[in-house]
Order: sequence, then C-alpha cells, then structure tokens
Amino acid sequence: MTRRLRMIVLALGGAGLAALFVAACFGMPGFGGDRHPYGDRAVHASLARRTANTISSVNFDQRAFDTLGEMSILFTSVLGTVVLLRQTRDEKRGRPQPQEVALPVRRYALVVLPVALVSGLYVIAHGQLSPGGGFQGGVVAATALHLLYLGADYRALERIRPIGVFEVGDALSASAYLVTGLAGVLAGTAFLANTLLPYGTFNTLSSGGTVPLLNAAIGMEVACAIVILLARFLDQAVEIEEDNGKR
Amino acid sequence: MNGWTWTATIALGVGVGAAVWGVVTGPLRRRVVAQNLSSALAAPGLLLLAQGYGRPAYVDLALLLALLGPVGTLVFARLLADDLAGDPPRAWAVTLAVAGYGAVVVLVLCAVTGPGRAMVKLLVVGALLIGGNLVASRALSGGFPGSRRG
Amino acid sequence: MNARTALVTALEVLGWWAALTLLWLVLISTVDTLEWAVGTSAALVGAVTARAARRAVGAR
Amino acid sequence: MDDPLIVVVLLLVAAAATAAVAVRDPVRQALVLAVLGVCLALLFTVTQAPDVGLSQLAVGSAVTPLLIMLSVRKVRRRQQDGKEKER
Repeated sequence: MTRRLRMIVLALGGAGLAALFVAACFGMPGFGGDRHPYGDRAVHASLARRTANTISSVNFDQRAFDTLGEMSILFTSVLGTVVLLRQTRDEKRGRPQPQEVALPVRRYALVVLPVALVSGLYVIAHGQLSPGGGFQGGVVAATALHLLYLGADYRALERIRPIGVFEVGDALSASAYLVTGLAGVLAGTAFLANTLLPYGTFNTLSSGGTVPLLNAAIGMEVACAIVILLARFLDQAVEIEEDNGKR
Repeated sequence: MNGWTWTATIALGVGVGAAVWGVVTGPLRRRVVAQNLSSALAAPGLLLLAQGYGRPAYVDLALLLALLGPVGTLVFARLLADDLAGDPPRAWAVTLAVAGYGAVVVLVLCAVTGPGRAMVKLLVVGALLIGGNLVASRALSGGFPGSRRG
Repeated sequence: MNARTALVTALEVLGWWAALTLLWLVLISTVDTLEWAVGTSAALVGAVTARAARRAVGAR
Repeated sequence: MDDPLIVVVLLLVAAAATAAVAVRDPVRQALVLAVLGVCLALLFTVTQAPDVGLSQLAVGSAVTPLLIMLSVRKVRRRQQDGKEKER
C-alpha cells in the first residue's frame, strides 16, 4: 500500500466519521434542556433508596457492577506496574539521600498531612450525601501520605509506609466489594443488589443501604492502590540504580 | 445567572486565563509561579460558584483544591529544585496580591453566610488556601537547598 | 521510652485527636451519633498518623 | 442559564488543552497539564457535575504531576549515569 493510497483511505474514513458525528449531533437533545428521561428515572430510583447523592446511587447501587469492573481495572493496572517496575537482576538498590528542606515547608507538610488525611476520609464517608465518594477520597488520603516525601525525604516516607500492609489492604478491600455483592446472592436476590440493609433516614450518614459500605471498600482499595503505585515509581526514581560495576 | 456567578465568570476568565497564559509562555521560573497561582485563582471562583448556585456541598471542591493545589506545586518545587536553583522565581508581589484576592472573597462570603458551621468551614478553606500558596511560593524560591538524589 | 516521652506522645496524639475531631464537625452539615462515632475514629487515625509522621521526620 | 460562564470555562479548557499538546518538553508539559486539570475541574463544576470535578482535582493536581516528574527524574538520572560511564 503506497503512502498516497493510505492517506486516501484515512481521509475517506475521517470524512465518514465526521459525517456520522454531525448527523448524531443533530439528533441529540438540546444542551441543558428540560427533558432528561434517564436522569429523571435515576433520581427517582435514588430517592426511593434514600440516597441524597444521585451519582453515588448510580455508581454504587444502580450500576454497582460497572464500578466492580472499574475497580478491577485499577487493581490489574497497579499489578502490572508492580511487575514492570520491579528491581531486576542488573540493578542495585542505593539508600536514599537525606534532603534539606526549608523549615516552613517541613512544618506545612507535617500540619497538612493529617488534615488532608481526615478530609479524604470525610469525602469517602459522605459519598452518599455530598459530591465525592470512595475514589476521590481515596486519592486524597493517599496523596496526604506523600507529603512526607515532599516535606522531608524518602526515608521518612518509608518509615510510616509499610508497603506489605498496603498490598494486603488493597487485596482485602477489593474482595470486600465482591463479598458485599455475593451477600446479596446469599440473601436470595441478585449480585450487588441493594437489598441487604435498611435504607435508613434520608440525608444522614446511615442512608442508602449498601452504598456507604461499597464506598468505604472502594476508598480503601483506591488509597492502597495509589500508595503502591507511587511507591514503585519512587523506588525507581530514588533508590534503584543500574549496577555499573558489573558491565 | 446572578451576581455571584457573574463575578465568578469575570474572576475565572481573567484570573485563570492569566494563569494559563503564564504557564504556556516564558521561562521555567514564570511557569511554576503560574502553576502555583492557578489553584489560588480557581479556588475562590469555586467558592463564588457554590454561593451562586446555592449549593453549600460545592464548597468541598474548593476545600480539595486548597489542600491539593499547593501539594502539586510542592511536587514541582521538590523535583525541579536543581533547575530552579540557578534562576529562582521572584514573584512575591503577584503572590501576595492573589492571596489578598482569596482573603477578600472568603471574608465577603463569610459575611453573607453569617456565623455558624458553614462560616468556619469557609475560613478553614481560606486559611488552607492562602497558607498553602505562600508556603508553596517559599518552596519554589529555594525551599530545597542542596538538592541531591533524596 | 521513659515516662516523660510517653506523656509527651500521649499529649500530642490527644491534641491532634481533638483538633481533627473539631475539623470533622466543621466539615459536616448535620450532627448525629453515627457522625460522632465515624468522625472520632477518622480523627484518631489522623492523629496517630500525625504523630508517626513527626517521629519519622525527627528520627534521623 | 449560565451560558456565558460555560463559554468562558470552555475557552480556558480549549486553550490549556491545545497548549498541553503543543508544548514539547515533558517538564513544561506536566506544568500545563496541572493547570489543565484545574480548568477541567471548573468545567465539570459549571456543568453541574461536581463528582467528576472532584475526581479530576484529586487525580490531576498532585498524583499525575508526581508520576510524570518521577519518570522524568529517572530518565535524567539514567542519562547522567550513561555520560559518566562514557568518560
């Protein structure tokens, strides 16, 4: 296939795609209009289960199975990173150097670390009430720990981050999501059906049935996964060196 | 649209627009300052939007930006310390002006909210935002001396 | 660890615990018993982490 | 409707996203990417999708820059080591 022919095929394909997109745009409902057939049904279902945040109801109740898929994507991609960034035979591990840090920066890191951690837990716990949820809060909590690398050095971070515990936590929380789903099967309904728990009082922490539980599982999974992911990157960037003496 | 969202439109258009321009052009020392100020300029806009839409829950967005924006700048300050050492950024006037803008927005919103838990939350967001940005600017201009491979 | 360090550690964790519980109460909108339970436990996690972080930076 | 607000934020996103593609150096690209994250979070907020905005803020403001900058540091170190070996 010559270059010219390839360009013609590409142009034809692109023109066809563009035509289809334009046609689809004319068939779409108006931007920000009043009719939302799917939205109205989702809001109705979410209010019936007393979940104030409809998005959480969609993610962890009406479409909880999709969230299971997303969680496994994160889990497997972190697993892939762990395998790819492992220490190979021709690499050696050096001790990270201590880093001088200006005093205000170090103090800021030490003060904001717990504040960010508690804010992350708040976002996880209030996923069914206000914007946020397991993913967002988990990332914030994981970021909080890495303030110790930014405000001090990698040795300090390694001291409060036992990586094995986080690996176990990652696996445990991923299976906690599955177990909550299987409990629905055992209770005689369907996988991940939100029928296990009473729906509770609207707009309080104990509302939405299994939504808060699944949120907590996802929050822990994401926090552990991000910590492991960043640990591999930090190991490569700070500690692992090519063994020059050997070759 | 009401007065709050109009104010937010202008503030975000001018402020974040300037931050985008600053981060796209110029030497590295200007780009890191623009990145630092982008969170300080966007978070008050988010607070104004929360007030304009009448949804207190949207304050959480500003809270997270106030917490994580300076952390992002610390990442750059820490890992670009060698590049910035020879040519450190000096932009205290702009930084202080932006911090003042954040303080004014937070205080106006506090006055409108009235005393209560919501007002304390706004003050917490404001303190984290302004403190974070000042510390991040300090970190950019020589916060990590004698940087090696740590 | 002698008695004095233990006392200082306990005071530091207690101080952080109180401050972070206060932060939790500021962030939420309505207070009930479950909020108290979840908030105090989250604040305790934060307080212990704060102490561990300060020790990790201090010990060098 | 809030059309002017949405238009302004959309323009900001378009400008920042174009710049993120046009800038070639990875370090400067990471800086533009961080600002683009803030713009995207604003866009999600003004289109009333705060959950997505929070996700964008959480991932885009600290974790993504950290991953990129750590990769840059690793690549630079490897280049330095290579130069030292040549000498």
